[in-house]
Amino acid sequence: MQHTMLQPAHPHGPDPHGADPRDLLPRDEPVRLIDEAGAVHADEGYPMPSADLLRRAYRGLVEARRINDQANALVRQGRLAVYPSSHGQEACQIAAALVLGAGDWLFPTYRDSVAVIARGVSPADAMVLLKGDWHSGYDPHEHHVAPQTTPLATQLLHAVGFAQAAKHRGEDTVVLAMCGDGSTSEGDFHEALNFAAVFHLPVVFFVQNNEYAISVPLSRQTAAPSLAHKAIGYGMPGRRVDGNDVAALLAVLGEAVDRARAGGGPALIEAHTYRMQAHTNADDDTRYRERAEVQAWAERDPLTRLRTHLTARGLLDAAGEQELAEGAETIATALREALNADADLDPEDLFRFVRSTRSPQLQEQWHRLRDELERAGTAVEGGPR
Amino acid sequence: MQHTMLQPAHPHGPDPHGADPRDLLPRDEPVRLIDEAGAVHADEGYPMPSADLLRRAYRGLVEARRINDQANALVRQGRLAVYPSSHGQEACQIAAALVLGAGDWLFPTYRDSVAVIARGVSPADAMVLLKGDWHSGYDPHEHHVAPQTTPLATQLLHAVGFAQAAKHRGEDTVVLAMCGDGSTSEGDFHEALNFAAVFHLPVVFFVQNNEYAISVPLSRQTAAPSLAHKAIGYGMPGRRVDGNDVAALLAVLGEAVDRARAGGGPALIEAHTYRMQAHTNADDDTRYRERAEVQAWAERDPLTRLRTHLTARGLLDAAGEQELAEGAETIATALREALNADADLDPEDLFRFVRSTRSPQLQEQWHRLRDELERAGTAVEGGPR
Amino acid sequence: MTIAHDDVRQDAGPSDDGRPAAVATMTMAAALNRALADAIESDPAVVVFGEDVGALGGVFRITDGLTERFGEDRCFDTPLAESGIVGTAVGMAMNGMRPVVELQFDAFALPAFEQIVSHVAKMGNRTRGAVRMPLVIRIPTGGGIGGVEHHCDSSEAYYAHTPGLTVVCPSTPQDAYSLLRAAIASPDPVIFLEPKKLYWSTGEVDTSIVGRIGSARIARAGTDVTLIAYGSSVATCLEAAEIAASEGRSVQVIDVRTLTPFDDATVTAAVRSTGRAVVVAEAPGFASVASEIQSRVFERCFEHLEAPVRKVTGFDTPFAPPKFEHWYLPDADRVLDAIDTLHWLDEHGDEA
Amino acid sequence: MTIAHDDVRQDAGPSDDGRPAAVATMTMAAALNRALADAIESDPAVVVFGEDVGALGGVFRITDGLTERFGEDRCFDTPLAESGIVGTAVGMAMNGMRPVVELQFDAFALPAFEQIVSHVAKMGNRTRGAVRMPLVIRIPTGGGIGGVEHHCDSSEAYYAHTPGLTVVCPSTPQDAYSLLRAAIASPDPVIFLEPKKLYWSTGEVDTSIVGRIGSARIARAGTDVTLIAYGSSVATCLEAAEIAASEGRSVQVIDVRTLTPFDDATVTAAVRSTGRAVVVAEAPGFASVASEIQSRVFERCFEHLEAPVRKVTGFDTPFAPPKFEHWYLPDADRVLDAIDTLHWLDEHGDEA
Ligand SMILES: Cc1ncc(C[n+]2csc(CCOP(=O)(O)OP(=O)(O)O)c2C)c(N)n1
Ligand SMILES: Cc1ncc(C[n+]2csc(CCOP(=O)(O)OP(=O)(O)O)c2C)c(N)n1
Ligand SMILES: [Mg+2]
Ligand SMILES: [Mg+2]
Repeated sequence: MQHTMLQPAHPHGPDPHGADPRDLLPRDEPVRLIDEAGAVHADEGYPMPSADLLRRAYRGLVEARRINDQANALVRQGRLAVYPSSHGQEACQIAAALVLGAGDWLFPTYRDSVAVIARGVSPADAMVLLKGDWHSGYDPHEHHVAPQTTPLATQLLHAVGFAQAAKHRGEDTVVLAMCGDGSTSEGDFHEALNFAAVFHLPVVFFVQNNEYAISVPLSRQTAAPSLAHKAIGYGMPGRRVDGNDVAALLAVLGEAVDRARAGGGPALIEAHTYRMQAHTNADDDTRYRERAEVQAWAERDPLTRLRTHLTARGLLDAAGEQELAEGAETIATALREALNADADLDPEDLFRFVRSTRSPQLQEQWHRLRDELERAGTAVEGGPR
Repeated sequence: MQHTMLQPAHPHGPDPHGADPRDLLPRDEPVRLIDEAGAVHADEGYPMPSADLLRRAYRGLVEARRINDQANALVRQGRLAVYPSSHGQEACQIAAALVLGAGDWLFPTYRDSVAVIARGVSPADAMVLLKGDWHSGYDPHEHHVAPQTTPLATQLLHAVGFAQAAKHRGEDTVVLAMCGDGSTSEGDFHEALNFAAVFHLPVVFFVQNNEYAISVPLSRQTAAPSLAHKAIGYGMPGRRVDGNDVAALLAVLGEAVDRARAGGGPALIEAHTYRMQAHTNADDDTRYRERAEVQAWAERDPLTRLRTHLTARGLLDAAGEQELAEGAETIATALREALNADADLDPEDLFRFVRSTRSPQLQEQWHRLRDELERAGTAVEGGPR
Repeated sequence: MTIAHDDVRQDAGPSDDGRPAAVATMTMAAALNRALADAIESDPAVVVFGEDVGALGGVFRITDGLTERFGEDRCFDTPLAESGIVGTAVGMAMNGMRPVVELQFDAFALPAFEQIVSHVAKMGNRTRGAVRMPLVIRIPTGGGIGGVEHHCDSSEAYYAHTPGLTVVCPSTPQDAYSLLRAAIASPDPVIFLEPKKLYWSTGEVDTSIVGRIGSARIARAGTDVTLIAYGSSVATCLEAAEIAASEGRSVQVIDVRTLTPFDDATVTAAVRSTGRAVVVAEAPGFASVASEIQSRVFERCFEHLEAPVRKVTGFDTPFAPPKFEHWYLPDADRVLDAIDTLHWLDEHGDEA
Repeated sequence: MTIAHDDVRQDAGPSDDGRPAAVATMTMAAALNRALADAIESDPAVVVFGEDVGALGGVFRITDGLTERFGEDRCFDTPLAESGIVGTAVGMAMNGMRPVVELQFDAFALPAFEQIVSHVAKMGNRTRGAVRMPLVIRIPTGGGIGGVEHHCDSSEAYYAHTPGLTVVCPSTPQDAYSLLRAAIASPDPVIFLEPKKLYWSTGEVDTSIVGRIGSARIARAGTDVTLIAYGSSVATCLEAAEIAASEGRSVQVIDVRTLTPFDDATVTAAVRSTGRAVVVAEAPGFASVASEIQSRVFERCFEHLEAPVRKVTGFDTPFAPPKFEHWYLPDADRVLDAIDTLHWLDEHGDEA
């Protein structure tokens, strides 16, 4: 009786049972395995990932950086309408892709093109949205990657529902759902974490805290000790990790994925990183942040750090570097070529996918457009414009 | 630099500064000052409210219970369309009203009619919504009480904005915003607490955790150790209190109000209580909860507990009881009489308040209705139906 | 009850009294409950969830007994968050399920509006058909039950205006059953609006009839004027038609049933045959589905119209408090008044 | 630029060149910025807030310099949560402020939809006028800028259908200035839709002119046919009118400016004078504001119409990807095609 009175009368999710709820709080310091100078920063809770995994991660980082640079160039050349670069956040992008198994799913945002590509989507397909040829350029089921989402935090709920369906069928899929620091302020963030916790689902919520939501600094998003402190309010563990240390990211995200797969429920991981470039090419970040701040973060570059570390450990040499650079260049060239070609666009596509069966109204509207184009002497197939 | 890396780069709200963020967590046990047998349960952090305040609270409880009973009877007699009773939660209702100063504001829900009345709104005016004569029956500015809100958690944001305006003008208004346990799952709950914390506003969020959201038990709302554990995720203190102990409620809510007024920012208070009756008269609670559970809570009745306590301390005798009962009966009689009278309803009211100036469209629609009523021979003034 | 020609009857074999075995008289609420149960039973991908749909059986008891019968796996309560309900339904639909969610009232569907407009409606188009959204959002709609604020709104215009959504609103137990089954079977997302006022109305239901989305129904034949309505307003129109008949006027009533895609063929043919039309709906009239129907009929039947098409709708005010509801809601008298304005000619061919 | 007769010019005294001192040529973006600054300056209750409106000056720079000039107290960034922005604005309006909030794009206003429909629109009515909602929600609207998904929608129908909201959509820098000032001064809540495509269009702005909500504007005189439009479609109509003129057809263009309350008087008189009308808008056509205007014109001008009222709108599809935009958006040719269908008679009185 006393018990019922003092605590909620009903058993809560399996997680905090018995255990001290304070274990759900993040540590005071983000987890880090390689320090800014490239040296090992040992951590009792998280073993250093294998040399092999680190080498794969490094390849990913090199390619990621090259893709970001290439996409920026394509914007300048007018081949992409817009590009939200993840320059500076590549460690997060690559770790997110590497910790997932083939059957797992990724739910990315507009900023996560590199993670999408690292999961197997071709760079050209990933850029269809940003080029303007369609709203999304890949089949989500092929690579287990949801469409990149723009309405902030909405994809977190899709990730939760996706995991719920998998659990319903007894599959061991883990879902990794990404969002930014600003997105944690949206109602959908709250509802997603809560649903995941109440239904004890295998979802890893991965917040890339890059200090800004467009121009708005983190201090305007939260007064909490950290974003990871939100986790306890849902009854899931919250963890903080150095977002420019790919080793730490692999360890912390990897543990959360393993735990989720083993039936341990969801987790919230906050990575401390920084968006080195403007929000998109349309943005002017000199309006809201000091160059000195950006410069300070340049010195913590995730590539440099891992390169130093691998080189020091003899896991990387100049020849290896050269080979990786060439591989990345091949990817960039393919992307450039793909985007320099104009897609063959068919105006009828506007009407094809709205419903699985075209309604009489849509058919009528298409016929009107078709007649219009025929009258104007435009080939109905469209072609580049 | 190291610092910028490991913690959010920007100063957070003034509250957690320096202090241990763990202080934002609630205690393991809810605060209680009077135990279920009516005996003092001393607490270092919270002094027992004065005898005078306890006596005022007891009067409030007696009146509250009588109003709940009367309203239920009026539903059975068809004079009220619906009544969401706060039977069992009267200690929360009365404490919420008593801790506020005259200049402070209350933002209540549909369940908080008793708190509204305790703030000075006449019972008949408070019941206008439930009677069906209009959507709200009092002028919010007269008693500093917002309209009772039905869309869950939405009023929490209004409370925050209200406080922000007061702070903007340098006024020392404190706002107390109420909601239920179920409402904590809504996105607006999250956004409200976050805005209040980021802008460091004088808002006390008061959750009456009565174990159910209609039929859905708390275990379906959260897997968190408690609802108050959500507070740290916003950087505000979370506190738990025995919701059937009006002394503890006065102490904990009172402290939060004082702290807010002194510039200490918002707080989240969770009261553990129980909804003794069905959600509303339209609900059938036998479908989702055991009678034994309800019975167990009947033994923790907030009135009985305070009565025992006051009697034991010699602060209440039979004569006093009698006087209070008579006072409550007077209120109930007035309510009954007010609701037995049919209001004079004017169909033109449908068009009067939609905009401050009636649009041509609304005027045209009113004229059509007026003509229709005239043709039908109905007095345009309407009258009871 | 008129059953539209194009609904497909699946042969269930005759019973003793000659009626198909699948026929029974029931309320619309029971028909909906039956449709949910039959869908759960026939397709393992169907899951029902929302607020209070489990033990309680829904605030209107539409999901009564489903959890008991099929288990928590197939019908369950969620946390109290509508965007969460719809947003997770989107994710489930992406992963092979057919979620059927209940949102308690029109006004309480609004927190989910972003998910509905930006994802439910657009996901199929966004992914060039690679990810369809076979989900149903059930919303008890409209007034006429004396409900307090936020419990009586009609929000079909918001959904009907949103490309990619199918919007259905039945007016009979048969259509409630058949169209809910069709909605659940549809590969596209359906907003399924259930007129609260009709929950306890009764009618025969043949569960072998599979509804067809996108087809209107001639609810009553008539030659002088066509009334076009859906949901609770169909009954209002039938009542008006009955009164008009007693005054010698032959009134045709069309039950639109599916708001989008709209059945222009049936409606246009009907109005062309009578030359006069009134559209009736409870929702506020401005930029409404009634306006859409009115403008479609005007445009498509212009040469056949003897008089302007009229509409009878709710006022452009928030829904009325319970005691004002009778002034607010369109009733048969108001429909008859509108019919009277349709430039009727007397026996001399002059306007009456 | 035509200035409607009923806008009120407050005398600001003539300047050297004889123009009122308050007149200058500027972009619509600058006019809006000026309106916000002037409102902040003239009324201490006015506060501007939203996402990125502070240091950045808004993603379209409409709030550029306001924080610098008036301080964080008067123009500030909020956490990233649209329901939070609108919900707190409701509370501020309850407590004596006049909040002017910016939501970045139509699609990102949707998370606030419940607050807008259930509170912003209804609070005044709910409280019998005791609590008014003098707040403005600014939303950059529409397409034509090659934006990706979620950045080009036109959602005016959702707001125009909601009783209690005023919906404004200017098409000139002058109206942008005058109507935004009027919206901020209004005791009622205003959804202020800013056509993104027109942000960089220029025109003369006389800041002494106070706009009047609820009045349409005759943007071009004409006698053969009336085009009715708002926002970015006004320019499309003016272009079509210009082409038509060169072909000998006199086209009148009405700029609706205020969607609700609607200026029936001006629109009805205009269409009666020409006998032919086309409504033009970017949003999908079904259950749209264009449908509403079409049905109103049909009903009010029935006896004067030489041909059915047509509408030219966006398709009933999600807004097109950037490379498809030119196929999606109504343009002058499409408007001219619609005009051509209006049963024109040749010199012998036969249909052309
Ligand atoms: C619901 C919604 N509101 C507003 C926007 C506009 N917007 C796009 S990105 C962005 C900032 C997001 O910040 P954050 O979540 O930190 O992600 P980041 O861009 O830093 O990766 C905003 C406000 C949006 N896309 N969706
Ligand atoms: C946004 C919204 N969704 C759903 C409802 C329907 N509804 C009314 S009360 C209620 C349960 C609320 O539970 P809780 O917050 O615990 O408050 P209590 O009724 O227990 O006081 C529900 C689901 C609503 N009013 N608003
Ligand atoms: Mg960010
Ligand atoms: Mg509750």
